[in-house]
Amino acid sequence: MNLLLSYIYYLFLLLLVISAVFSIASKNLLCSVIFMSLFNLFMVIIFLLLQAPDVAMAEAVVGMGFTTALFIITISKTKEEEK
Amino acid sequence: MKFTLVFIIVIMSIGLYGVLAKDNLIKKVIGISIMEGAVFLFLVSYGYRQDGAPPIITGYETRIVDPVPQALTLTAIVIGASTTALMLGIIIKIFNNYKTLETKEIRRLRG
Amino acid sequence: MIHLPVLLIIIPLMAAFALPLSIPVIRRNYKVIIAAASVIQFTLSITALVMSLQNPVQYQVGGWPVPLGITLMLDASSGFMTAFLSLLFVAAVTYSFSYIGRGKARYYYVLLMILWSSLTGMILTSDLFNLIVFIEISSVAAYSLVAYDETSFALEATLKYMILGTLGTTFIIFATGIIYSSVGSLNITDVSTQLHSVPAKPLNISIALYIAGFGVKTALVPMHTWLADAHSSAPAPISAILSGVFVKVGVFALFKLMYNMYGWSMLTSLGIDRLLINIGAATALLGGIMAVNQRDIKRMLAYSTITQVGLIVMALSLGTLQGLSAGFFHMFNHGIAKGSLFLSAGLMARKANSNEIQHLAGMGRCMPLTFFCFTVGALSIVGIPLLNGFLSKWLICSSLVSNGQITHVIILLLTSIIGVMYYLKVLQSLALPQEPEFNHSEASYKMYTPVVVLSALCIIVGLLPYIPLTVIDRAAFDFLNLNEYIISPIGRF
Amino acid sequence: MKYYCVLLIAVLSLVLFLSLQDIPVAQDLMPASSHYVNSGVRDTGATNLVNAILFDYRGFDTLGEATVIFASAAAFKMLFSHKRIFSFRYGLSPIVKTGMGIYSPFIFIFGIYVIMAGHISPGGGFQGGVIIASLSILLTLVYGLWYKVRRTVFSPAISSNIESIGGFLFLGIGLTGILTGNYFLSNLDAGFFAGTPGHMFSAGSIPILNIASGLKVAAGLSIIFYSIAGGE
Amino acid sequence: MINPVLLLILSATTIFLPLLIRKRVVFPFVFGIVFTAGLFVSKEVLTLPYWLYPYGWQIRIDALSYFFLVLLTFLVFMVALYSYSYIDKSDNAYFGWLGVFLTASMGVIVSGDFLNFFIFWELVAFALYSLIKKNQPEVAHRYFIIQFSGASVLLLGILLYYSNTGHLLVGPVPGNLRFLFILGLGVKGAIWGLHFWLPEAHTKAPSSVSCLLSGFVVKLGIYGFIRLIPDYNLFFLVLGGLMALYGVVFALFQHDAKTLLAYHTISQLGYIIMGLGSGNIIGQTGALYHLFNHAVFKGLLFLAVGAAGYRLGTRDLIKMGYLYKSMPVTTMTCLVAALSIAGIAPFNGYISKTLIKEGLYDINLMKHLITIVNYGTILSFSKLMYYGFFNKPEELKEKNNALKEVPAGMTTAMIIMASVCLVTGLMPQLLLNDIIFADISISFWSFEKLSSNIYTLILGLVIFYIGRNILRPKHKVINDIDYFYRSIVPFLSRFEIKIKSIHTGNLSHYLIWYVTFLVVIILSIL
Repeated sequence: MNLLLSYIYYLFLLLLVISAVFSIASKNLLCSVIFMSLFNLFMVIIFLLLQAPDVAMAEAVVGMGFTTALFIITISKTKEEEK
Repeated sequence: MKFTLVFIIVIMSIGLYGVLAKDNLIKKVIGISIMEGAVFLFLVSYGYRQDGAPPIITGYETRIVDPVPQALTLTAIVIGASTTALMLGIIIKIFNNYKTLETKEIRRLRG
Repeated sequence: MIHLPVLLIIIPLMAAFALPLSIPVIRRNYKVIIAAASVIQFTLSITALVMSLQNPVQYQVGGWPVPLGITLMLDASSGFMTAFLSLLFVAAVTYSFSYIGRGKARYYYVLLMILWSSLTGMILTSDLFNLIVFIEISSVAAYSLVAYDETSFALEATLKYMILGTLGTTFIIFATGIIYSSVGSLNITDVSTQLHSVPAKPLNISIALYIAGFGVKTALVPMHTWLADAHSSAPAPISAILSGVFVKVGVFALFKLMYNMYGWSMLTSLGIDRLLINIGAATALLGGIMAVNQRDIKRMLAYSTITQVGLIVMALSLGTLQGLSAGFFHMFNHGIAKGSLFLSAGLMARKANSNEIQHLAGMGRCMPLTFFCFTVGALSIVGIPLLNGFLSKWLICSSLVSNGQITHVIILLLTSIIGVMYYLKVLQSLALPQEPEFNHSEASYKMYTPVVVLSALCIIVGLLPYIPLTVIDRAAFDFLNLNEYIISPIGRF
Repeated sequence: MKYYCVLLIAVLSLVLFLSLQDIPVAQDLMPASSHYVNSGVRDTGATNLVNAILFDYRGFDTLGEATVIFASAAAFKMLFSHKRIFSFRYGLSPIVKTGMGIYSPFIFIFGIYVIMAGHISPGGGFQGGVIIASLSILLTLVYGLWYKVRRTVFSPAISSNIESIGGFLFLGIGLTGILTGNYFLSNLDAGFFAGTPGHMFSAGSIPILNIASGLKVAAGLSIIFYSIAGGE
Repeated sequence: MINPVLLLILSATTIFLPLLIRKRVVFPFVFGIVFTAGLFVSKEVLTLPYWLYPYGWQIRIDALSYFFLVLLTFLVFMVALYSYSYIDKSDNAYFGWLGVFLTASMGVIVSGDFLNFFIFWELVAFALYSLIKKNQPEVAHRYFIIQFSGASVLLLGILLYYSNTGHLLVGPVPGNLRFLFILGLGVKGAIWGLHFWLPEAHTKAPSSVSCLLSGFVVKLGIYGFIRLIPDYNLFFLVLGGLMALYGVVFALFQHDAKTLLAYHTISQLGYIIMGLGSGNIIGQTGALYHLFNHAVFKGLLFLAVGAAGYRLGTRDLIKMGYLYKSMPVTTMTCLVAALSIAGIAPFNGYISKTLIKEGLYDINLMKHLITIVNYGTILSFSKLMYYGFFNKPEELKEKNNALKEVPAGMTTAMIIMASVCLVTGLMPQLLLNDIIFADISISFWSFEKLSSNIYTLILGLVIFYIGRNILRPKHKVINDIDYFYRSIVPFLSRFEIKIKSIHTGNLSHYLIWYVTFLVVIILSIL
């Protein structure tokens, strides 16, 4: 990939790390789940940059759609706040 | 490309920290899925080849990235999704029994 | 019959897929399907054992040559493991027919069949990622079967097992990624041919990750914590399967990688064999110590399983043919003995509806046959002579001594002394004079037939060890020389 | 305790970094992958190599993967058998329902397309299956759980039937290979219609396996979602 | 001549008798048949290849095995006869376990390879465990654990022997392994320091089982010594002297009859081991002879005390007395046994002790020690007879006079054994020539020997009469060496509780252990 794309790549890797940190650190579980789906979004973009469209598609539908929905329902059935 | 390993390991250690240090079960599950994401990133990024095309043959490519890690990652993603789903289901049932999600309070089995 | 390896995997899958169909015929008599599938699978696995003793069968799924496709390898070792697996599974299925209540039974059997096929796959496959897939299937099935009772204990045990296991599987996937990205192939034999030409450090990391990942499945020492919880709170046939074969299949897969992918010489140069044998000794000792003074009988049995797994790991990590055959023999003996123990303990606990040993006191008087089977299993595990456990312990000891591991022999003897302590205590409390509130009778013949068969096997193998020993020696030989059998026509394309 | 964890993870990551940086960043493909790339289309007839690997070279993994979803769906059916519906029973406002009614066919069609075109373009059984499953999630969220309880395509009983049918389709394709004298999951050797690579009807059994795994994934994931959302 | 395999099969049939036959009268006769078969067994070496198939079983019957075989079958026959009345009618399984004991001990004696030797060695302990378990589960549990530990040490020795020599044939072991073998055999043979299980087991077990224990099982250890460690003389001398003195001293101050007998078992074992250690043929023949005698008279003593306890309900010397009128047979047989264990002239103890003394002729220290021990023996047995049978405390008068003699089976067994004491004492050549196969010519009946014997007896009785109030049985706990072993237990239990307490059940802790393990492995590899 050329220089610009590689800059974008590193930028998204940085965003990936940041979203991971937030999804672990935030006290509110719902927030952390949202950050996790953000994490998956950046992962999708990185997969696209790495020329892996299939994986990107699967990650998009599974990570951002299905898993997030399950997490949200689980949290709605249990407590939102983390002690 | 060569700094990717740093990011991968950083992400993995973040997830591992979530698994180890957080007492909340959902946090643990999130940490596990973040670790899995790091592993997927490892697989795909080491399957990447410098200026290669996606592994969909149109006849005009010069270089093509390695398709095998992508297949493995695809499989692993779906497997991880179903495992995560099962974990969440068990967590819901645990919450109905124990009325808590803190591991330090879920310890009727010990010794 | 060259399709035997794949048939062994997909026949239970067919039964599992057939059960959820909402066709009235299937809905009404699903037990018939399960029984038919079990019988077919059992006969097929015996056939596989006989075939693999003559010459190993290599099956390329899809007909693709070695590095491209997935290889299923049916040599004597995997044939032996498959037959052993099927034996215990048939016993467990027969037992479950009357043990498991009607309500959720269909999905219980679905998961049991999936567990069966995935364990067979773990044994047969010689492809790294396929191994991971089968590990995941078996883990998912095992998690949900442990949680079958939906009591709070069962759920807690499932949760702990699940999170530990998922972490372990993540490590295994990571290790496989390392292997692939540095070698570029997934077939065990193909990898082992190219390992010498790749940098060493990532390989060491992958070894450590594999040990840590499989350590969860096989309950090596710091990861043994899930096992007691899971085995003590699962339904009895599931406990029998989990500690009879599940753990041992994990050991089998781990050592398959160690011997056939990395090669034992590399491991000795890295000191992995010392590490593994010490881990095994620690596992055996810790399991023994934890098993003393347990109130829950199934928990005690689970800790004794940890002990025996430690012994098996000690024997297998010697790297000699003798040690391998001793380890396989102990796998087999402990499998049948512990199966009969768990099943008979389940019968007694079902009658007294409690797992506490003090509530089970006096059950031996009112269920003499079950008590006899329990006694045979217990004595065989502590290694009383003329039962099968004694022979395998003797073999393990002699192989350890011939390698000069005296301290490990002493640890083994120590664990068997501790085993005598707690097993005899349980036997005495079971044989106490009958208390008035116990007027139970024996369970139905459907339930105690498998128990009787397993404990009869204990006695028979103890008195006539010739046939299993010949099979197991051949299995150990094949296990050491697996790579010679796999033809790898990389030059074909 | 937390500090100990941090220390542990720091040591682990340091060691991992120091040893994993020895992995060579390869410039050209490994022999097996280069074989996939060079003659994958000729072997399988699928232009999407990932799909070719998933459903032909390593189709057995895919069977196992579908089995994982099947297993966890069965686990959910076993553990969440007694239902007590207490969350979002009635769904959202009429506006959303109407909008959803407009959107849902397109999502469905898109999922079908992703499944069907898996062998020539990005996508395949899993992605499409998850898309359809997420459609069922959306319908549940919007119309409420009573929508699924009624006998629609997404109702649990029909979903489990669909799942089993998908499984049997997969196994059937595999056994066809055996019956035609080849191996399990043989594709073109077993005489499936090869077609010309890049066309819709090509690549032998790969589209059928896509459909099978799509069915399995869609049904299984919607069962899982329904059990978690509705079950207790 | 009877094939040893036939003998083994015959003795193995006794295991299944209680399953086949209800009538109890049959059992003693079957054991008697085994005894007669054992008398006529043919001395040969043969191998059963199909036993545990790849391993096989070498059966070797030489003079030593034959001697122990006769002893075993005779003793078991007597015990079966005694138990016919002694064991309560509901418990026929007892005879099955007796058969297991018979077969296992026979296997130990006849097997010529270490694998089967060890197998039956453990089975003996298990059979005794099952024999004791009925009444005293705790004692049986402790006994079996101790025996199992000893057998494990023995197993370790056997494995090292195998790796050293490359074969498993039973024979003298190389010197560097002697320590392990002495430990392993000594736990069964109750050598000093490992004898701590013996008083409790002998005391608490049913009297017939104590007869077996003291009469034969401890002898198995001696058998192992003779077979495996033939020449270790100085050690044996010191050990034997120590045991002889120790046993007598502890026996003198017991108030429970069976505990007294148990400590005397240790003392007489000391005699036997001394004889072994004497290193010449006379002493070793005396050791074997004394082994046989000790089996007979100590068994008889246990049976007699058990008979007294059977009627009286207690074996406490404080509560005994007045029995000589009400139970004459028991008293007389017990007197015979006491006289022979004290080594008084016409009885068999005299013969064997004379032989051992002859064997130790050149070591004065040992001779003096034997004399001292002999006085101690006389004292303690006059204490037993006096306070147990002839004493006349007023408070027990009417109670103990009302007792009846014990039933026929028990009296028969006791009378037979008493007559054996007498016969083997009167004509020692019988035993010496036909069972032990030793040709030694000593005149047992010379005047000075007999006179010194009588002198010893009278002096001992006088000393007892003087010091009888010191020796009067009192309730007083005498700590043996097992006190130290018991003091270890709390440490172990605390350790185990500590180990249990770190399994907190908290998932985070488990995960942290897990990752710690991973890091440790990685660091150890790199």
